[in-house]
Amino acid sequence: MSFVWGLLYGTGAVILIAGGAVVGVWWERKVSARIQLRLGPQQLGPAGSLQMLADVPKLLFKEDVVPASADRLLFRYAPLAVFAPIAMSLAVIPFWAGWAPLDSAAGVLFFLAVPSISVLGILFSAWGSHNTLATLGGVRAAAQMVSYEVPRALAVLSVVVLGGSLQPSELMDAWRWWWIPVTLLGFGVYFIASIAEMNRGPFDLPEAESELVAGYFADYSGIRWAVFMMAEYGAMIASALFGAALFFGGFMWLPGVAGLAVHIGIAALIITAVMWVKWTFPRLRQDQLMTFCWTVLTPLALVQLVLAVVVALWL
Amino acid sequence: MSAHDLAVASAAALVLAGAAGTALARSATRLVLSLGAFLLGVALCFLALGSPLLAAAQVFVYIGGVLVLVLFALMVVGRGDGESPRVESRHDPGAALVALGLFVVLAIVTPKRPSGIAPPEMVSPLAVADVLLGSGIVAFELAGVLLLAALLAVLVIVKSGGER
Amino acid sequence: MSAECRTVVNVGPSHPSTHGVCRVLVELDGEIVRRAEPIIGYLHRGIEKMAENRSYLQVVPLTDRLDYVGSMYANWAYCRAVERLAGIRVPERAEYIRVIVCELQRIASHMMSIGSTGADTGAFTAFMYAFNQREQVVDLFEALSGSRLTYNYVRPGGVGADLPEGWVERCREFVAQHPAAMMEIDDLLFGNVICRARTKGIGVLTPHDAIGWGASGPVARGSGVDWDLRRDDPYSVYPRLDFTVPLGERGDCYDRGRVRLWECVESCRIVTQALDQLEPGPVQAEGLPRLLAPRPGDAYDHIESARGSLGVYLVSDGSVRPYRMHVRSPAFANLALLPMLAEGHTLSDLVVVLGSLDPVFGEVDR
Amino acid sequence: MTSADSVWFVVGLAAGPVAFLVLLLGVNAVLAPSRPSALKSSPYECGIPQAGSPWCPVNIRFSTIALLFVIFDAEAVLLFAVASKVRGSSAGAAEVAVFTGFLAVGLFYAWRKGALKWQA
Amino acid sequence: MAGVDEFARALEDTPGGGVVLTSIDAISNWARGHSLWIMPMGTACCAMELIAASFSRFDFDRHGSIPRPDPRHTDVMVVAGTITKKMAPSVKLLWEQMPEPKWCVAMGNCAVSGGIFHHDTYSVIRGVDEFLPVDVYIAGCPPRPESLQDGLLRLREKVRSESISPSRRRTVEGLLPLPGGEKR
Amino acid sequence: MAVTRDAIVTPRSVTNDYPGGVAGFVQKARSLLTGAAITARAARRPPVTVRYPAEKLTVSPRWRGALRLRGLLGRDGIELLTAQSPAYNSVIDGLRRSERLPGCVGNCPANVDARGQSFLIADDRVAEAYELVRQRNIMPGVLGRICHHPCETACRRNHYDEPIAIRPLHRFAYEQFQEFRPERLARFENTRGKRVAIIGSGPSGLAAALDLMRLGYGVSVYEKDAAAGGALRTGVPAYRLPRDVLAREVADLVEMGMELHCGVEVGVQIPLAELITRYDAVLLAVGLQTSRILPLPGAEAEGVRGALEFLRAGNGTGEAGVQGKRVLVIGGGNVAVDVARVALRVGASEVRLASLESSEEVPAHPWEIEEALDEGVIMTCSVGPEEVLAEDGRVVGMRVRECLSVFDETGRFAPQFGESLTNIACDVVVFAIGQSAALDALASDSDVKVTEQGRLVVDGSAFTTSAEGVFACGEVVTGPGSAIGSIAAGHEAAISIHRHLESIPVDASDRVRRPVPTYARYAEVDLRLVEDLRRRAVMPLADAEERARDFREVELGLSRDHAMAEAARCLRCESEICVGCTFCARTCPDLALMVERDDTPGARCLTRYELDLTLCSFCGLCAEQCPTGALVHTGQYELAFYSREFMTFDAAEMLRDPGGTRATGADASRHASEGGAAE
Amino acid sequence: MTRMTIDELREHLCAAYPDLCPLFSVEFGDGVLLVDSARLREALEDLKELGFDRLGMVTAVDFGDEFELVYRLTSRSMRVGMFVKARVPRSIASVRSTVDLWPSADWQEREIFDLFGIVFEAHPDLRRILLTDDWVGHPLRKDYIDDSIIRRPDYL
Repeated sequence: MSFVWGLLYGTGAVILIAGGAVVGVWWERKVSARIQLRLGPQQLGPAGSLQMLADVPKLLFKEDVVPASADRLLFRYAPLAVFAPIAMSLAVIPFWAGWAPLDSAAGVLFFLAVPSISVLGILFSAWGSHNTLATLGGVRAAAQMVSYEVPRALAVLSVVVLGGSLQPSELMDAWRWWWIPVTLLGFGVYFIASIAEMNRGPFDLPEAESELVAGYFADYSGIRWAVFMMAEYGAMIASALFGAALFFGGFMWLPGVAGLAVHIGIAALIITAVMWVKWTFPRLRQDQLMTFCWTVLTPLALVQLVLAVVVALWL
Repeated sequence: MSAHDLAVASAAALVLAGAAGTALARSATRLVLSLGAFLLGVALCFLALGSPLLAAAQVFVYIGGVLVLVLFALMVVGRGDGESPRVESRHDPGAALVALGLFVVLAIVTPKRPSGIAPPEMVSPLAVADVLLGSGIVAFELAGVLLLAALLAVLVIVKSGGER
Repeated sequence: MSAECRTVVNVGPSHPSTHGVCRVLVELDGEIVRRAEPIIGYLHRGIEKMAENRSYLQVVPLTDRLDYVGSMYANWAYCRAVERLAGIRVPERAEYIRVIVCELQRIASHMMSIGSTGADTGAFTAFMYAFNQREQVVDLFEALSGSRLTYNYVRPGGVGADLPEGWVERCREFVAQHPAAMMEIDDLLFGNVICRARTKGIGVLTPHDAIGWGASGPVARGSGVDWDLRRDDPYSVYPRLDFTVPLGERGDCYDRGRVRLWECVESCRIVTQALDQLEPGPVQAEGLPRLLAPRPGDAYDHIESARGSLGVYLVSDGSVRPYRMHVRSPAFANLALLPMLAEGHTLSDLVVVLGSLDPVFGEVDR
Repeated sequence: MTSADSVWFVVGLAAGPVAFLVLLLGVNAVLAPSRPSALKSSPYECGIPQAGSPWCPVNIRFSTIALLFVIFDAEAVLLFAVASKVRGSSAGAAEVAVFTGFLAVGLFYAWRKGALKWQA
Repeated sequence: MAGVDEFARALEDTPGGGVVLTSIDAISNWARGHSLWIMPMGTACCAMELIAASFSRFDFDRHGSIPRPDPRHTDVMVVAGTITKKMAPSVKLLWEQMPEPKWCVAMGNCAVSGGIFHHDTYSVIRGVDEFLPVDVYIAGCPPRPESLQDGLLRLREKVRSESISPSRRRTVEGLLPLPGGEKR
Repeated sequence: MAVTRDAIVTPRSVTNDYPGGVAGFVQKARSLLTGAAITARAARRPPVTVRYPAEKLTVSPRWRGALRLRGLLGRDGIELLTAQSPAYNSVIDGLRRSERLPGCVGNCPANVDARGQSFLIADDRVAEAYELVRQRNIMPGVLGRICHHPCETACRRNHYDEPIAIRPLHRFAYEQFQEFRPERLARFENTRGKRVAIIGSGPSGLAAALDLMRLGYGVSVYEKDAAAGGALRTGVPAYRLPRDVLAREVADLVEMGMELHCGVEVGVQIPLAELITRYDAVLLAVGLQTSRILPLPGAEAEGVRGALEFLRAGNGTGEAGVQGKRVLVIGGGNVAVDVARVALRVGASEVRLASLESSEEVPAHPWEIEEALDEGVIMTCSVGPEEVLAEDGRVVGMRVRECLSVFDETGRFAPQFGESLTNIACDVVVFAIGQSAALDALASDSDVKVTEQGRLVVDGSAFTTSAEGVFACGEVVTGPGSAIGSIAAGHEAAISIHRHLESIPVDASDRVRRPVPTYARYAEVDLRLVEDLRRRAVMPLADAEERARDFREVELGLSRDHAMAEAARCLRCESEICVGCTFCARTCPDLALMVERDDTPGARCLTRYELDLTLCSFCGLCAEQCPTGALVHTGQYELAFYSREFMTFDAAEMLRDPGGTRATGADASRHASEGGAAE
Repeated sequence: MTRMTIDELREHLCAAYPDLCPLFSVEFGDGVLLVDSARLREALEDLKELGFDRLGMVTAVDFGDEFELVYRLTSRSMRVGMFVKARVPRSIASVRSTVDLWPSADWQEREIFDLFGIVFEAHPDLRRILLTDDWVGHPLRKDYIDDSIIRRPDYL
């Protein structure tokens, strides 16, 4: 029975991600267009909102090329390994008071742990492509994703310290509005580290268009490539929703559906901010990225942790 | 066979399959893949045995960290001719013998648990924390020191790497 | 162990950051470039050979296609060589118009280069902003010549047509807003901490190397080589115009990019002055036959293009076609610096260095 | 939720996306054209046949990054394990602080040594 | 893979399959036509207009066309600029690396026929249709971004005539671009 | 952004670094916020994207889109314009007031329609051509011989090879016209009942007469000499203008209704005041009668003569009293050359021309000098007259001073003389350095004022004198000039009189613009490359040795074939109809244009006109080169094709008006929905 | 600092290297030193010593039996540019490289080698640069024949 539930939630997560990606890509194209003084998609639907409905079927009807020299097994199924964990991670996000799809006792850790499987997927895809650019991109991606996991985890940890529980629902029950100023620094670290985790600008080195053309998915075409893109958007959605819940209380502000709307609203703002950042800043270099992680972000996360521990003493 | 048993058995099967794959893999990528399956199986085992914290930690540290490290290590030592890195398993019968012996010993030593009893309760992270901060405090702090030592070791490696 | 096997990777010929069809064969040690060898010629179209079979006027459209980011320069350099060869005196108004269009062209060209610094480092939006400025210049040129890119405007003996009505006002409007827009791009790009980190100390060119390798234009000036043909080998009406030549100190990508940025501001000043001094008059030397047949001999003339000193060497045998045309392309000389500048930096820096040299392959390969 | 349930739940959770993707790939396999050729299945490298092997050794720094990560990962996991006890407990807080302190010191030391600088 | 051809043939043999085929065609052609991602094979002058086309002023994103430098992700190769003998193998390789279905637009006269470099030169390929199947030719030197836009809209019309079934593909009549004139 | 341009000052060094420590960190952080603020601000600005079809980027008059032919000679129902057709007249009238004036017409003071002439001759309609020319140039037969043809200097063909022989074609037209003369000459009636007296029958007077007759006035011309023609008769040597030609042209005018009173000197035989009362208007076109003679020492000696007197004597009687004498002509103008050549013909033993200007600057027309030198005239340049050497009151020579330069930097006449002096031996000195009017007798009894210098007081644009109803034109107003200039003045004066009589207000815009290009040639056209077909017809000349002995005509006139071919060379500039000159195809760097034509006279037309769009580089040279303006770039640039075959446009395609572009034109509605008019 | 005139350059050159002086001429306003190919290297070395620190352009012209090599030198200190020309016979088209004097000659000499087939001795890396490595012939030679060339008809 629980398998069926799991399957249901898993499929729901996929649909959420797919729908989110459709809206998100459109939104990103619009946001970037406005920032760049453009119009963005115009033709299909109002303000081009149905543009993705053309893009997705097109990718679906696109030939699926597998390079001859590629490791066919890795190449074919690496997108699954990238996408599935991210979809799974959505299951522990609390959307409702006292409820999360997988309200595990170690839910918060689950959220951090499971997507790290997709690092492996990226490495496999890169290596499996047997392509120099892809390999470079994949290695960059892996190094970056594992590195930024540390400050991200520490930032989340500070909320856990305040909440005293790893269980999402319990954590949310304990959430109070004044945590926002206390964990603001943590949110900053979480925000930046999440951008790096989802390989978006200014940390989009693995797929850096100006250097590696497309990075680890250079040789992927059609729907498999779309899966990578969906994973990217999925990671963005998951991070935004999780961050909105943990650092901004998510649904806690209003009861019921209104709360859910607030939660999604905050997440949408975070996503917009991610896009804003991407379309504003240049890209870091690999060494700067690493140095930034270890010498700025990690210490800041530690500072936040200490702060949270100090505050937690009074609880 | 209860649902619980089935879960454990499935996880164990994954572990065994992964282990076998790791032992028999010819190419490095398959080896890592098998290792991943093995580690995932262990995580599922932990979950099935009622410790989600341990399961998550297993995934976090081993799959997200150690496995990547292994993959990197494979890439670092990759052969210069650009061939797919191959694993030179000699499949020593002696080693197999030792492994088999170990298995037998473990099978004997491990206390038997009768099938059909209720699955264990979920272990709360709070309980783990209690243990770690209670009786396990020394071990906990020792782990911290150990990690510090490891960090310094890494620095040494980095330094020597930098020199080269 | 990593010393013996280096990753060899091709950047280009079809790569978003090679600014055209350049191929750089890169040997990587990890991410670090140990050797970068530019392989050029992917756009070698044999323009020098073609010029030998075309009349002097028919060569002008060919020169448009040399430096397609700044067609006016090649037009002008070629026309100067022809004028020198045939002894043509250009009306003053035409000289002013040439200065105006070429300074606008400098802005347009530098916008491309500055913008692509942004694109190379991943700040695509800055590229868009820069390109919007470029589009305005292109609009002006379009009103002038009828074409957006290959203007065929500067001709032997003058310019193709007089300024259309209202053009001067539009031009003034543009140069009035441009410096402020440049400051915005400066804030967005060269003021940005990430961009500085990406460009400072990258691809350092010493003044000694700059001279020895024949670098010119912003590439040389970024290294502090104070050499600008507009001032040091004055031609046309430049002696009557007041402008500063901005210089860099370090010779890194940052300085090169910022030299370009400030040159745009200076170009605005020059254009304003030239517009003030512009007086009515003919724009074409009269009495030029359609088929010029200069005396036998050779002539060389150069101008300061957006990329450096662009020279055209013409040999005439007295017929209506050039006997030989050679284009001394600044981008060609600048690109030769790439292996030296990129070595030891990472692959990411390679594209920034390449972008900061601002090669245009129509001109490099000819 | 029992432990077994959670196993099946997680498995189901994984099966959902996988099933969805397999469905997509299946549709793709049926509806998308497929005209493989030798050139098409050569790896992309900016329009030139691949110059060198992509599987050359990567920089050793990547391994050290991974090593560092494993250390901090382990630390983070241990911290997660005890984090829930910090709230309102000065002892727990102290334990955590000491534990974090070790690593902060290590990190600071490494930083000062310049080991965190990724020398390009 | 079994591929789409057999699937289409099977559908055609099935009663009522034609309707399904038609609707699949309609969906795919609509989707493909409105999502023409560009592989910018820009080599020379025309590349500048290709860049301009996707930038603020002309913004091809309006039509759903975005440039992607990787051939694997794109549908239309826009060959913009002179193709030299040295460059041609690369263009060919990149074209081959694009997944089906794919289209080729020869933008600018150099790509159409060598244009200004048709005569007298030794190193230029006289038109990419010497080695690529060109779907739309755009005259101009370089064509303005509006011309490219027009070319892509024409390509969209051409895409509409395609079918997943080989027997249903139609050929498009050449169109004279002069407005007010009849098609020829 | 509130940054003004003045606030932005370029630094000498562009390098700048973050400060160290906290300040640097703050600056780094701030740079990120600044960037974010810039993009956020941009997002609030309206997009710069162009929206179709409502908006266009720029409207450039020079857009280089698809090429189009506006018209093609003799093809596809394009009406051939004839001199008689109102269409042609309106075209010409339009041209005369617009910028589309072809160079030849514009540069002609009288705006003679040389283009129309060439067209009609090439079409074998010579009589019409003659009549067309006569509209502005009253005596084509005369001017066809003596005109200094500024039209040819401005001929566009100069840029390609050699100009059209416009003047010889005038003459050719005149000669051919003689056949049709009886049937085509029509008499003008005095429809308005007003009469105008014209004093002087020189070119300007006759021009005014013809115009006034055409306008319906009665015209009486008073000439003091025995025959009409004025300076044409007395000044122009007969070897250039046979007298019978002049007489016949005048006779034509008389036949058309002009009253001619020869041998009547107004002011002597009839007072001017009487004419003023008898006629509604009087036009003074008396020209210049006396030559200036420099007041040098010895200028009173016998043998010092004025050019006009000399010419009058030489032309009139064939005897000027220089038989066997050495003649020195002072001056470098055309009159001086005429004098020199006449002197040769009346038997001077040696004729020397002494000009102030250097040989490059001599104001006389180069071809005149060339012919004179051929005939044996000796030229001495860069000398200024110093003193007439006389012995016993008879001229024995001339002392001249070296002249260093004639004009100063600004181009004003300010001769600089050197030190060296030379004596030139001669028996007769003829001063050809200028002329002046003799008006005292004429104006003495009327309100017409004459200045102390002997000039009329004239409003230069309206040609009115100080007396009501009295007008003046010609050289008496403008000073010495060309015949065609005088004719132009006559036309203007006729308009002025017409306005006066009909009380039409003067409108300055009615005046014809007269662009007079200065012509400095940098490089000669390389004629080696010009095939014979495109060469100018060479005017046959009488043998130099022989012609110098008498007053036979030097130029022999074009043959019919030559004239037809020559007329066909005309490019019909600015007429917007393709004449098949093929210069577009020749100029095209890419060989995108393929042009073939049939050159048979009468059937002359293009047989093929094709534009290969695949080769076109849109450089615009062809349209620029097009002399007629028939080949134009349109703003229609959306040129996408499914097949390369369709990219070649044939003549029919080239002629069709595309009517706008896809983005804005008639076809725009089709893309309106797709173009993204939303937002 | 003002620009040096041609006459000053001539004097300067004559003062430093009297034997080069007779080879100096002025063409279209540029100072030109026409040297024998044997003395080319020596002249260039002297000029470099004299202060010509930049080699702006190297190119060649095909004059039938001979190739003319054209060096464009610039001196920043004297603010003057000049040409050095030398002719080499077509049969032995070879000249000493100047890469060691001015590195900027590197690619330019490769280009001349590529397009004219003139060999530069002691050039560190003399390969084709613009054309493919397997190209046959040197296109900028006047007698270059390539079947793929479509001649533009002589149609002026």
